[in-house]
Amino acid sequence: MDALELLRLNLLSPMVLAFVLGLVAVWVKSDLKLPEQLYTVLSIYLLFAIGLKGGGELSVTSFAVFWKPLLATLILGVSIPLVAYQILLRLGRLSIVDAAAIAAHYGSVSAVTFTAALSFAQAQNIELEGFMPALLAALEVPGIVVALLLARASLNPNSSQSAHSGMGEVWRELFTGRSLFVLLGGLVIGWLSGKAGLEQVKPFFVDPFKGALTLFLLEMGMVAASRLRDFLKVGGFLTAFAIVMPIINGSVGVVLGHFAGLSVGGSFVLGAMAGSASYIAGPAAIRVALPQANPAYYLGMSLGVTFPFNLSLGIPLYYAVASALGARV
Amino acid sequence: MDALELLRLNLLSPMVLAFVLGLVAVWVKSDLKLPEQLYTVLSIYLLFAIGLKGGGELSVTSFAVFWKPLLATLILGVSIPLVAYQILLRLGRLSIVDAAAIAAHYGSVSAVTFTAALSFAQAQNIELEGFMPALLAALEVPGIVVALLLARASLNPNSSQSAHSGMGEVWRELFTGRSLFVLLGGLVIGWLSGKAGLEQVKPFFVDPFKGALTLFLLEMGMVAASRLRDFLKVGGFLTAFAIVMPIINGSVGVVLGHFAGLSVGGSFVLGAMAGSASYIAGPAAIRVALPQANPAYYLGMSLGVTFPFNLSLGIPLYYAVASALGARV
Amino acid sequence: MDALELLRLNLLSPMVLAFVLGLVAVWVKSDLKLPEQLYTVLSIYLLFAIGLKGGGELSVTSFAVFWKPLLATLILGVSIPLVAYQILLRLGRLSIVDAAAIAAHYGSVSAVTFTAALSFAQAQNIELEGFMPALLAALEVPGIVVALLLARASLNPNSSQSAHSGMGEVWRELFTGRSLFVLLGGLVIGWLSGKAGLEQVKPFFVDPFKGALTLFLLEMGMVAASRLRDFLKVGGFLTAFAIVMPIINGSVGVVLGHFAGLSVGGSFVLGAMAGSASYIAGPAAIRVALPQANPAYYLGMSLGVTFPFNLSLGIPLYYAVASALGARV
Amino acid sequence: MKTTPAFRITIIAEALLEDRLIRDVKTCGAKGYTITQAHGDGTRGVRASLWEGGNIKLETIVSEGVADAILEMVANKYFQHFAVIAYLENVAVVRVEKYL
Amino acid sequence: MKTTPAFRITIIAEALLEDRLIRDVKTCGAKGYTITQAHGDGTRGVRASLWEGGNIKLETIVSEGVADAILEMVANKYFQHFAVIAYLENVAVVRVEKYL
Amino acid sequence: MKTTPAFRITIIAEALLEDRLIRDVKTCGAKGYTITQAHGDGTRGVRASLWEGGNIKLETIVSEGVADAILEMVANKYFQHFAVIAYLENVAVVRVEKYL
Ligand SMILES: Nc1ncnc2c1ncn2[C@@H]1O[C@H](COP(=O)(O)O)[C@@H](O)[C@H]1O
Ligand SMILES: Nc1ncnc2c1ncn2[C@@H]1O[C@H](COP(=O)(O)O)[C@@H](O)[C@H]1O
Ligand SMILES: Nc1ncnc2c1ncn2[C@@H]1O[C@H](COP(=O)(O)O)[C@@H](O)[C@H]1O
Ligand code: NA
Ligand code: NA
Ligand code: NA
Repeated sequence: MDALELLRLNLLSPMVLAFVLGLVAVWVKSDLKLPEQLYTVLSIYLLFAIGLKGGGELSVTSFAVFWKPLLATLILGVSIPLVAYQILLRLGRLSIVDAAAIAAHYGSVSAVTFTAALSFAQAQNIELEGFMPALLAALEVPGIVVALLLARASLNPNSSQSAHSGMGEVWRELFTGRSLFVLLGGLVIGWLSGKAGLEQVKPFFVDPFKGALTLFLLEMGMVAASRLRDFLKVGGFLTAFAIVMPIINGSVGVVLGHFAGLSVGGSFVLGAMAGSASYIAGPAAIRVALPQANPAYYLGMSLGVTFPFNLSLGIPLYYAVASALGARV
Repeated sequence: MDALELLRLNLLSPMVLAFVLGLVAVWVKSDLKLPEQLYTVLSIYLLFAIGLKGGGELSVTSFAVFWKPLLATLILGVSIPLVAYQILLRLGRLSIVDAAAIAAHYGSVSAVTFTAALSFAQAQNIELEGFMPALLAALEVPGIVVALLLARASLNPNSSQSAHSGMGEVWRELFTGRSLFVLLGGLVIGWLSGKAGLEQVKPFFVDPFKGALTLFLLEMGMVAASRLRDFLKVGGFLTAFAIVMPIINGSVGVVLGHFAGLSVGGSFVLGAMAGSASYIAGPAAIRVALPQANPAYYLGMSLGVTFPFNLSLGIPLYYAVASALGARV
Repeated sequence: MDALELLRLNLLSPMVLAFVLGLVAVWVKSDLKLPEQLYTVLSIYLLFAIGLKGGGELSVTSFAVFWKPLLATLILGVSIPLVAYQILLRLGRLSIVDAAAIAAHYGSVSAVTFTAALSFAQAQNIELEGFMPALLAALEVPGIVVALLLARASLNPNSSQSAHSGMGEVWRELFTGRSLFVLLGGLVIGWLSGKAGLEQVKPFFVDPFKGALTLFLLEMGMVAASRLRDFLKVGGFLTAFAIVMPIINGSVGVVLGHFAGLSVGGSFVLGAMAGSASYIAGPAAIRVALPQANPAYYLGMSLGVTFPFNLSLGIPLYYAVASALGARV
Repeated sequence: MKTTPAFRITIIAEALLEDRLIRDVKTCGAKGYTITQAHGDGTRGVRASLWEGGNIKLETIVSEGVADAILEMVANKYFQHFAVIAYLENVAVVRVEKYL
Repeated sequence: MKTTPAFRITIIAEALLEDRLIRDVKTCGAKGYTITQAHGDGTRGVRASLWEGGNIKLETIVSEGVADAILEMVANKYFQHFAVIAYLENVAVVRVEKYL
Repeated sequence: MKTTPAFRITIIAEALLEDRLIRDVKTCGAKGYTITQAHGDGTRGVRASLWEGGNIKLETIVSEGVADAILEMVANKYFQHFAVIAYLENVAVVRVEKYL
């Protein structure tokens, strides 16, 4: 199957189309509004379901297979924000806090992009490692912490800006934040109850998963459209960053995954994770730790630009890179 | 299977019984309350699911098969409100605005009645055309527009009444109204992603559909009961209208469907659509365009009388008509 | 399979682990919050689904098989609150209203404990009677009524305390209370529409049931944790009561079930029901009829202690009793 | 625009009491009311509203006499055993005849 | 802390009117608004809010002139055909420049 | 019925701040609070509340001194970086001892 065909298949999947429908709903000013509670419930459902499945797989995975990909993931989590921060500061001439805030988002990961990549793989019958959700959990926090440490190191410790919350509070916030908590909780439950336990809840957490994701993407489309509107006041450099950085990060992710021994499918999904930007854990932590950073930047970029880019073009692209790399070997 | 047996089967389906349970809940003053958000989510889910399935079918339907039923549907959508308006004005002696408001509701269509008809067909193994949801979308708007034009033509353009909103705003309202928007969106997505796309989301949007409908009907029963209470102050003529008009419209719908080349099942469902009265798009548009019309009339009739009538007796009746007609040929 | 293995299997089921995750969420102060509406929707879903399935089974059960277990259930419902009330009054030295309030909760039943027992049975391939949900409905009300009559008999009728609501209002409240209403409604609908009707809604009400229960238990864990915190101020005797009383009631339930002709599985589930304490119908009725009773006692005990005990240790224990008894015969 | 002084009573109570409070407030003479869902904390703490969920905030705009009757009623019937607070504010309404 | 007197207008209306009311209130000069979901009952009763669900309560803090303009607007456009009430209160705000 | 004058502080803020605001308000001396979900718009616009969803409206009835302390605290800690407004009203409470 050539790249264009993959692109077409991706763009015409119900999930991507539902996202577009959400965008359209905002553009034509439809009075369609999904209850906020649905958004919360679907987020938790998706994260918990991802965790459960990944945990079930982890229970049959030996650490010997797992440690190299885990290490690759952690390297991505630490290095991406370092690079992004420098680019934003030097090329983009942003303030320290805005550079750190954005770097945190690109260093962390988007669970929905991850999920969309999984769905893509499944629809194209691409095999991949079952333990990927554990890598998702591992990639969520480091990037945010590194970016915050960068900001902290550069800010005058006596300024009123740094007074807002200690690093301790931030750590607590990150680990008890609902997104990581539910994902980790699902992983542990899946791991403890094993495949037999998972079997019992399959018709709720596994079979309808893609449909629930479709509904969630409809809602995300509506959110992304309004974020994009805020963001469009911002302009050139950051828009370019929000598209080019994911391509770089994603490709590096694919390559690292490949050398860590992941299959073509596994490298592809690691690439999609690396290329994605957080919009759940990221904003929650940054709003607290760096309240002076402008949310229009980090939310507009991660949700308004990078997410739609990854969902539509990024995913087939990362797969193309992964399969090219896989074929070479 | 004779008519009485069909009636019995329909009345004892979980969906109809759930509706009755909702009525009972209000009558015995149970403190059962389903959250409003559930109502919203289920509405959207049902409409989107109907659309998806219909769109999937449309993608394999040629326009040659489709245009005649579509034309029949549009004829129904234009003629029903014309007739209903005259009856309400002359026989019922209603005011212009109330007559137009009610005519709009009967000219439009109830997606839940449509869905209940589909479920009935499925339970009795009645075959029908897969593109019916596209006809549902086509029937939603014309009746409302025709009735509003009637009111506009009759009202003194200088009176304060007509000042409320221009026809342009009404058109926008109708096409971006959530009910049509979600249904059309589902149709387009189903059509673009085709049967393969649909397959991916089947365990969420197709398999649990009837169960979700059952829950929704429980809630509708509770709403209908309170609407009925409002309405009962209104009296004889309108109650008769709310039962007789559906029978006429439904029968005409079956006949038109038959001559447009629909199968027995297809004519039956078109009849159920024609016989139904809107309670989503209709009230939303009328409340805006004709705020001076009394909601107790149009909501009481469509939701308190016609919907329960169709759900219980109308559906088997329309089917009886359709199969009698089919047998004659 | 020996008792310890059963305990292990129960503790490592996704449902029990989800409950624990909910507890942990509160203990680590995670900002995880499930919307209140989800709690309401899941409660209604679970009760209605239990009812539907039970009703379908009842439709193929003859009264000859059913009356003895029903009688055993009613005996449990009447005798448990009588005994509990005396113990609480004499040994516990509680006030009349507090003793009666707690007795009402232990005399009634927890639908979620019932459901967890069913899931346990299903996971261990334990056969049981399909009509158990009807017994669940039968056990809900009597215990509460008996306890209220006890309080009424002992309280000075001229005191301001008894003025709050007549017994008539309490009866109405009990039968129209949402929990019993939905369960009975489901039973009747399942019974009327039979197994064929049930088949239509199976992918919504049957297949995903355990998964929905898992999500619900996550939320219950969070509620139980906060209840437990309130309760811990209360102390020794009541904590002991909240663990010992269920063991006694549960064992008596198993024995009665056995002599009423229930299978090992059926006696086990009846035991779990007898051993459980209400936290839906109970609190709603008591708060109205005995507002002067302290909710920290009855909610803390039933939800903070007895429910977690039953979910983790009680269920395997009652099953061990039931199978020991079954083996002896 | 011409406005008339009136009184707004706010009652915050456990949600379980909703139907009861509506009935009682109407009995005292209120012509209408508005309810929003709320949650909160006070000095009583524990209540039985698990399944009912949180608190409700009932607001009703009334005349002085009705306001007084409602406060009396709430104090007598609810203060002792339930988690309830009530307070009074001055408002200026249009169409005062709707509230009297 | 230094506070400045200002006015709070509250409009309770059928939820269907939300977008329209926001637009109209801004046109009258309001700089911001806050909306909560509500339900309730009054003297009109029936409305068309089945699918829209209940009422909304819109609150906006404004200067005296804007307050008056809003009450006029609501009275003219909405009182006749819709289930709507509106009233006015005195509040004391910090950062008064946000509201003027 | 006997009522006593008291003060009601209302804080409308992005929902993310809920736990923090509760803690801070209690630290200032509030004995209780009530929160409702809200949404709205003002002069700041963008905030980070996607996943948290909308605004909260926190109301607390307090004495004059506590009211002042709360306004000071909100102004110092939140006004600069967050979407927050706060204002003060006079109310008349029953059982004043609950609020002091
Ligand atoms: N000082 C206060 N300010 C605002 N709301 C309060 C206050 N005290 C109590 N409440 C509300 O009233 C409810 C019942 O209060 P209580 O009976 O004190 O527990 C609480 O859950 C709060 O929602
Ligand atoms: N006296 C009142 N006090 C508080 N809210 C009221 C009052 N009257 C009406 N309302 C609210 O305003 C809405 C519309 O009122 P109405 O037009 O009288 O039906 C009602 O649904 C209530 O939410
Ligand atoms: N003039 C106003 N009247 C009522 N609510 C307001 C007003 N201005 C702001 N708000 C509320 O306060 C929140 C934050 O305001 P801001 O910081 O101005 O964006 C908004 O989302 C509104 O809910
Ligand atoms: Na990333
Ligand atoms: Na029609
Ligand atoms: Na019991």
